[in-house]
Amino acid sequence: MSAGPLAIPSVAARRGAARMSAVSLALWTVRFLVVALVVAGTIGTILKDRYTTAQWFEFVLFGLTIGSLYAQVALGYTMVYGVLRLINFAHGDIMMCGAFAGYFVATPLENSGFLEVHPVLGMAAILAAGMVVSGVIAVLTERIAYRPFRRVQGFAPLICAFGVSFFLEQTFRGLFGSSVKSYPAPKWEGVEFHWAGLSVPGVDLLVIVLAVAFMAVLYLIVQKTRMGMAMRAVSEDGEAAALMGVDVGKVIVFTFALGGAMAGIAGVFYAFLFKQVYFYMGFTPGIKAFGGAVLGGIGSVPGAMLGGFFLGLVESVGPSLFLDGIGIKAPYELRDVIAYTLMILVLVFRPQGILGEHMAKKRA
Amino acid sequence: MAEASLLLCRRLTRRFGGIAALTDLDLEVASGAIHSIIGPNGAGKTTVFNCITQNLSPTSGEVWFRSDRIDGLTPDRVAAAGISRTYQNIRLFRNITAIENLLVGMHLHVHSHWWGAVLGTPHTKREEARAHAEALKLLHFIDLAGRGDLLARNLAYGEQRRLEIGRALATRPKLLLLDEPTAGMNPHETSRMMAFIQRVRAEFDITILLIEHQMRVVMGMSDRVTVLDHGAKIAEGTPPEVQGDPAVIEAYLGVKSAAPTAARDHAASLLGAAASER
Amino acid sequence: MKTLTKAATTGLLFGVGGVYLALVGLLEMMQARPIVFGAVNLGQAVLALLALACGAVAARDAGPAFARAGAGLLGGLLAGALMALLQVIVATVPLQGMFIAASPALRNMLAFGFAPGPGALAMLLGGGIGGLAGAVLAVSVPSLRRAIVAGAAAVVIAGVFQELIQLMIQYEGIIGWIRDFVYTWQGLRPQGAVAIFVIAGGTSLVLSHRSSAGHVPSPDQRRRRRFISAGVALLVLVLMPLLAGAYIGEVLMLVGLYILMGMGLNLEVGLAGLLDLGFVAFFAVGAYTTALLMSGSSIGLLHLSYWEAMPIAVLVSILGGVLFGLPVLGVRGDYLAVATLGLGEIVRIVVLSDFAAPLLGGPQGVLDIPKPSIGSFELGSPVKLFYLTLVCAGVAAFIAWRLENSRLGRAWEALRDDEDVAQALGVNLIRSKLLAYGLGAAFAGLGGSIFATMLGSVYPSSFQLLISINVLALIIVGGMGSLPGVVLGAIALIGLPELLREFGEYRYLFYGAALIVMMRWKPEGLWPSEVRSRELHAAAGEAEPVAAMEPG
Amino acid sequence: MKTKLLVACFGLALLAGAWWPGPARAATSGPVTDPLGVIRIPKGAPIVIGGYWVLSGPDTALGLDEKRAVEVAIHDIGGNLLGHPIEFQAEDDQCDAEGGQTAATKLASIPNMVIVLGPACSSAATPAAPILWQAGIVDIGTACTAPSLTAPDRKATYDGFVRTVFSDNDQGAFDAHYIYDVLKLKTAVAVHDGSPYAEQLAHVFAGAFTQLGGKVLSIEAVSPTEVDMHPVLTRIASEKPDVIYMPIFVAASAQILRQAKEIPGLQHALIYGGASLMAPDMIEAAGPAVVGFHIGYPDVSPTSMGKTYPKLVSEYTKMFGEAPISGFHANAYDGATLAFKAIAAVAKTDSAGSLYIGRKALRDAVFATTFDGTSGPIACDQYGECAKFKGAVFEYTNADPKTFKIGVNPKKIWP
Repeated sequence: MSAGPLAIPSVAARRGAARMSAVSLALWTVRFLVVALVVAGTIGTILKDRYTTAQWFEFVLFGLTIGSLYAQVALGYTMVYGVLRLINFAHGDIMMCGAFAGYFVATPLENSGFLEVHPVLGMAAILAAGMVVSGVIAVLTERIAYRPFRRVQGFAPLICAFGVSFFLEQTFRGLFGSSVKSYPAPKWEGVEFHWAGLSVPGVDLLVIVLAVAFMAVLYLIVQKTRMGMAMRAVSEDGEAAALMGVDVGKVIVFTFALGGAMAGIAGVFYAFLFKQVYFYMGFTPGIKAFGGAVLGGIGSVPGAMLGGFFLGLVESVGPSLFLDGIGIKAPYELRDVIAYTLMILVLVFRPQGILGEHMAKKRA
Repeated sequence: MAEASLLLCRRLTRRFGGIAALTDLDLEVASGAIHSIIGPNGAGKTTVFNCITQNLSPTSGEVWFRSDRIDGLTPDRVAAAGISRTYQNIRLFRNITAIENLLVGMHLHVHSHWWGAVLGTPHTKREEARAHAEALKLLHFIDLAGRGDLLARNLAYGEQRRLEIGRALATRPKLLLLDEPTAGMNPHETSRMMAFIQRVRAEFDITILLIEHQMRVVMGMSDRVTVLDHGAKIAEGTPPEVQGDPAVIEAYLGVKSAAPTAARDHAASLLGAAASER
Repeated sequence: MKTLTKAATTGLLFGVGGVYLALVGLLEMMQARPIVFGAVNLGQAVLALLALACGAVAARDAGPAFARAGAGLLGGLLAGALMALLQVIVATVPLQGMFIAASPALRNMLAFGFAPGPGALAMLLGGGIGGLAGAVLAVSVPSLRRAIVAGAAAVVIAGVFQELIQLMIQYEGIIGWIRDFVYTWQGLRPQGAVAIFVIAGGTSLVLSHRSSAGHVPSPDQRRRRRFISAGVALLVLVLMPLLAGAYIGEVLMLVGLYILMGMGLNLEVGLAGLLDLGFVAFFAVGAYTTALLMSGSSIGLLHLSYWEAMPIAVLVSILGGVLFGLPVLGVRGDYLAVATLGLGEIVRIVVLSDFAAPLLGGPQGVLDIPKPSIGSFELGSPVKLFYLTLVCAGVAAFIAWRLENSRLGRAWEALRDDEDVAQALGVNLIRSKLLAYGLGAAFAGLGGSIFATMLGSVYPSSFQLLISINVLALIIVGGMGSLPGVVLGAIALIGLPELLREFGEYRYLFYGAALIVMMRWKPEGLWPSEVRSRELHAAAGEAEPVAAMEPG
Repeated sequence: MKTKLLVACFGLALLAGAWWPGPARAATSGPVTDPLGVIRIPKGAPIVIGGYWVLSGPDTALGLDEKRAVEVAIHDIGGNLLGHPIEFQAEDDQCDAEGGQTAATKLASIPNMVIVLGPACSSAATPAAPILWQAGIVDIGTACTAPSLTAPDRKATYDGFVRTVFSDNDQGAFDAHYIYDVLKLKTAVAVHDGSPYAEQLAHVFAGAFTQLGGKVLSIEAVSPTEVDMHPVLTRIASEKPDVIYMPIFVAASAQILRQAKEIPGLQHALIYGGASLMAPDMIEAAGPAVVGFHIGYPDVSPTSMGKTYPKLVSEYTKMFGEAPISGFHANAYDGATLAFKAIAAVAKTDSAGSLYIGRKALRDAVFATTFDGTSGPIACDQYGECAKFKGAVFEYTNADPKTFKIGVNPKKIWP
């Protein structure tokens, strides 16, 4: 396994081996394969000419819609990672909590007809419920499960986050049952817009626009308010910020509340789009949103938004664009594979993401 | 290349983003010497270490060790070539015992395969016994006999420093890089550490490259001193030579070379002996 | 005043805990499992336990005995009040549309069968009495307290696992007579419960008297005692399926499989510090390789026998582990966890997909996998396969133990603590990490291989992310890096839930809670790995002069 | 030294364990001789009957419905058989292979287990049936429809397995026939969700539809928890099918129904689902989009079911406070009836009042018994297929979950 120091092979051979080790060869093979696959698939699809322009437009639109939700959830990951260097694995489940809260407000509102008559007020109430419940649960989670680990290195916080994720999911299953609950569908959301032969469902448009608006508000909070600035300072260097008189504990609570509220909004939108609420709904979107956060550069707020949108887009367009072209049957079955692959590629090849600085090493 | 020099850095440069931590450094360490690197905070001293051991790959420049070029190798190959180091903020394997830390250091010199360990072959057993005996000797040498079964994190500060040096020695290096071995020590402990370092050189017959802040240590035991400032070498020579160098005084006091003699004298005395007050 | 506040807070907290248990549906489910047939069920026992614990905690450091009793009473009353309130609300407000567990059955249980009003009063009183009793118990003589707790625990175990115990004592004669005295077919008899309580409590009393007269055991003695008890536990494990039959064999077989996987993941996580959440992929590789090599169905490849297929499966798993590890070599810490999670999911989805179906069978899986046989002796039943698993787990444990104490094991531990430093000391990161992935995968692949032949069929749905989580949870609960911890964790997290099947839906609730609780209060696990003493183990000879140690 | 001793003990015990003789099969007991063993039930002791279905998780309704039907069957014969009380012990198989194996092992280890009913899922039945048969116990499947379980080339280890439910082959052929011959629709896309049931049925349908002359444009797959169906539907729309055939489960099919309305080019395609979508949950989950949705299902209208079906439904409703919650209760009821009839046919009582049942004899009796069941005539062929598929097509007509009633909403539209 190891040679004594005197038995070193010739310099040239060693240098060659170091520069082009088996590992980097393997990694280059991976890169090459992925690029080849994407290019071949794209060319194949273009040659097949199976989809119309309108259909491509739809792939993009639906991708952006789900991407806007990933982006909102990704924000929570990114902010928490920034201040605590912790992957809050339960964040997807916090989104689920918001969706449930929204459901228990939306259903009576719809049944009483209020939501039909006053869409704006009704939506505001539903969103508020989602925000508050998710925010409160996020803060409680921090208090109970994460605070004791603030100074702990290693796996403990991440494993605890796993525990929280299970606990939240199973608690909601126990409380509200494992059946899929159906979100109300007020009549006004069935509107469709038509333009130049393309049709846009009103809900999708509403979700994208509102999501972007809420994210803009969050961006302003982070950039302009005292608390937001304190948060960025803690992200940058927690100890220095503490020395400058920033109350780190308060900042962390604020971060969780903000991220939780954002996830709550995402949960309500998610439920409005897909009309389903159940206890396990947050897990997969949560992981994907984390992928989005990594993609954009974890720790960076604009990065998370960008990454979320990008992930949604690739997931929606990818199977048709890349996989269809190389003749894979039932490509949408492999949709999650595309999302996970993208996430792993970023983690392996560019852990700092599109916009982020290199944070991956700070914790390790 | 001179026959006597063990390590040679040529035009070594390292940039972080746009900032140069190290610019065109030429460094030559003579075989058997104690060679110190000094300089104000942020002068790029630890970066030199990282670029030698390849924890950081240099942006440009070359590093030669004995007759081999070692930049571009992975750190474990650098260790195999015969360079070992300690860290400014002690980096022991905290969750294993002291003696196991030493055994990890012997990794390169225990010749056994994992399947040999699984099967319990006589060869493996022999190797383990040999490594064990060697570790015990080393433990004795670093004055930790009887404390070997304590977890590294439970050792006292000075013991941790010595254990880290012991671990580095366990790799049987030709060149030992010590990054501020006396940091955080009182004068008494510092003296003991100095004696210990001398003993290391004598007993193991190795070359030592030292980063140090305490001038008493540097001036008291170095054969040669290199002074860095802002990532560049500003002076090099024997301790007395360096002590008198105006550029060095300027770097330490931030005064122009045309400064009054009094200030220069003050600086020289500071560099020379002031540290002994600590 | 402070005592009062503390007692009140404790009471409220326990009350909230009780309300949580009720609304999440656990209490009602526990009610269905009798402890003493016709008298006490598990739900009531848990309520009582809550009240007692509440009283005991409220009374802690409350000063003089009467103050303690008062604190316990107050805490219990408050907890009872919350539960009573819940009962009244469930009775008056139709909550079940929202909380599915808020059923009339639950209300009835919380009211002890009375109408809402008297029921609330009963709960309040019950809480108070329980709290008081808990406080009294907390201040009573330790040996007495221990005896009562031991007796009660014995009764609960004998009652809750009555089905199982009865299966084990299906004999005539004296055992039959004892069985009929203690049990009816449906559960524990009251007379049996009393007998068990007295025997267990009495034993505890006698033991505590003896040990109080004795001495504190030395570390060496303790180690020997541990060693012996581990040996006894192992023997029991070996003999248990013979005495208790196929079902216990089946449960133990599952435990054995998880021990095998736990040993593998322990190499990766516990020793090398590589947090791998895609571990199930190796299990799948082992299972599918075995299945494809052995299956008699149309997608079977070679129709090998098990003894030929198993080594190939293990080799393929190792290869899988190395390929899996290659891309993520440079990914560290939390990022590694997420990357491996993604990899594991990719493997599952691809196995399930239509794209790979011509090779792997897609959702229909691979059927018709024969059982292993030695000569003409077929290892057909779960009990026989359990012995195969046990042997494999034993071999795995041996390998893991030897590795742990080897050069490679030390390199792993170094890598876990500080990757950069380990590398600077000459540890080849790539090689060490790939060995960790490969060897970990070997164990999981072996487990998968046994799994395939045990079921005789392999479906993609068996390789969910939850398997990875189960394995991770068991090594964390058991104690990271500790081999006995793996065994203990597997028994606690896999065996126990399998015996309490009706609580299956709550399994992951317990897991979640267990992970949080363990990380907060006992991060080293139930059976932590021991610090190896090397210096003392060596012949304590004088160290020779160091100068003799020539470098190079 | 001590270690070695321990290891030696361990090894010895292991050897002893592996070669410990299994329970000897008493060939003769009382008045009965049987090659597989005889069950002796003393006077007054219960006849133990086992069952295993999915009783937890998302498919609970499927299994619970069948378990309840067996309880109705036991209730209907007064809880007694040949003067012995019936003790019914049901286990949860979680609808997967491991669960099936564990449940079967547990049932097989219960002393004097006479016969076992269930399961609902083929993936559970595949490992479970051989385990039960190895213990000499007959297993009557009540909703597991995989063709392989009763295929002519099935292994001898499945000799003890019969089922009172039809095979997927029949369902798929029926659906293809209806769509191609009755509706005259020529192109289809089949969608499955990766479950063994749906995947099998999608492929059986595709085969049958192609054979009839139709064209299957593609077989797509989604994941059962997928919510965003837009992209896959857009893809399907590019193929312009007349029919989307999706024998999948409630959550995913509700998404497809809803989102297909938003996809240009799919608004007019017929969406046709499988038997698992006959549930009030379906209406709730799909909302208004459910109207017009077709499903192929066993014909449970009183006119085509056995004469006793209405009685089963009313009894079921009386006992459990709600109408049957899923589709295979009649099959389960028939399975229980088959078991009782077979036991009654072979059991012998001695002078002391003890009951003796030969295991091989019981198996043969199950295969030989024929009767008119609530789901139709029951008569097993030599591979254990005891029921014939009699299908119907239903259409949802109302989006209010409260109106769910099999035969009303969804309404039977064919034949």
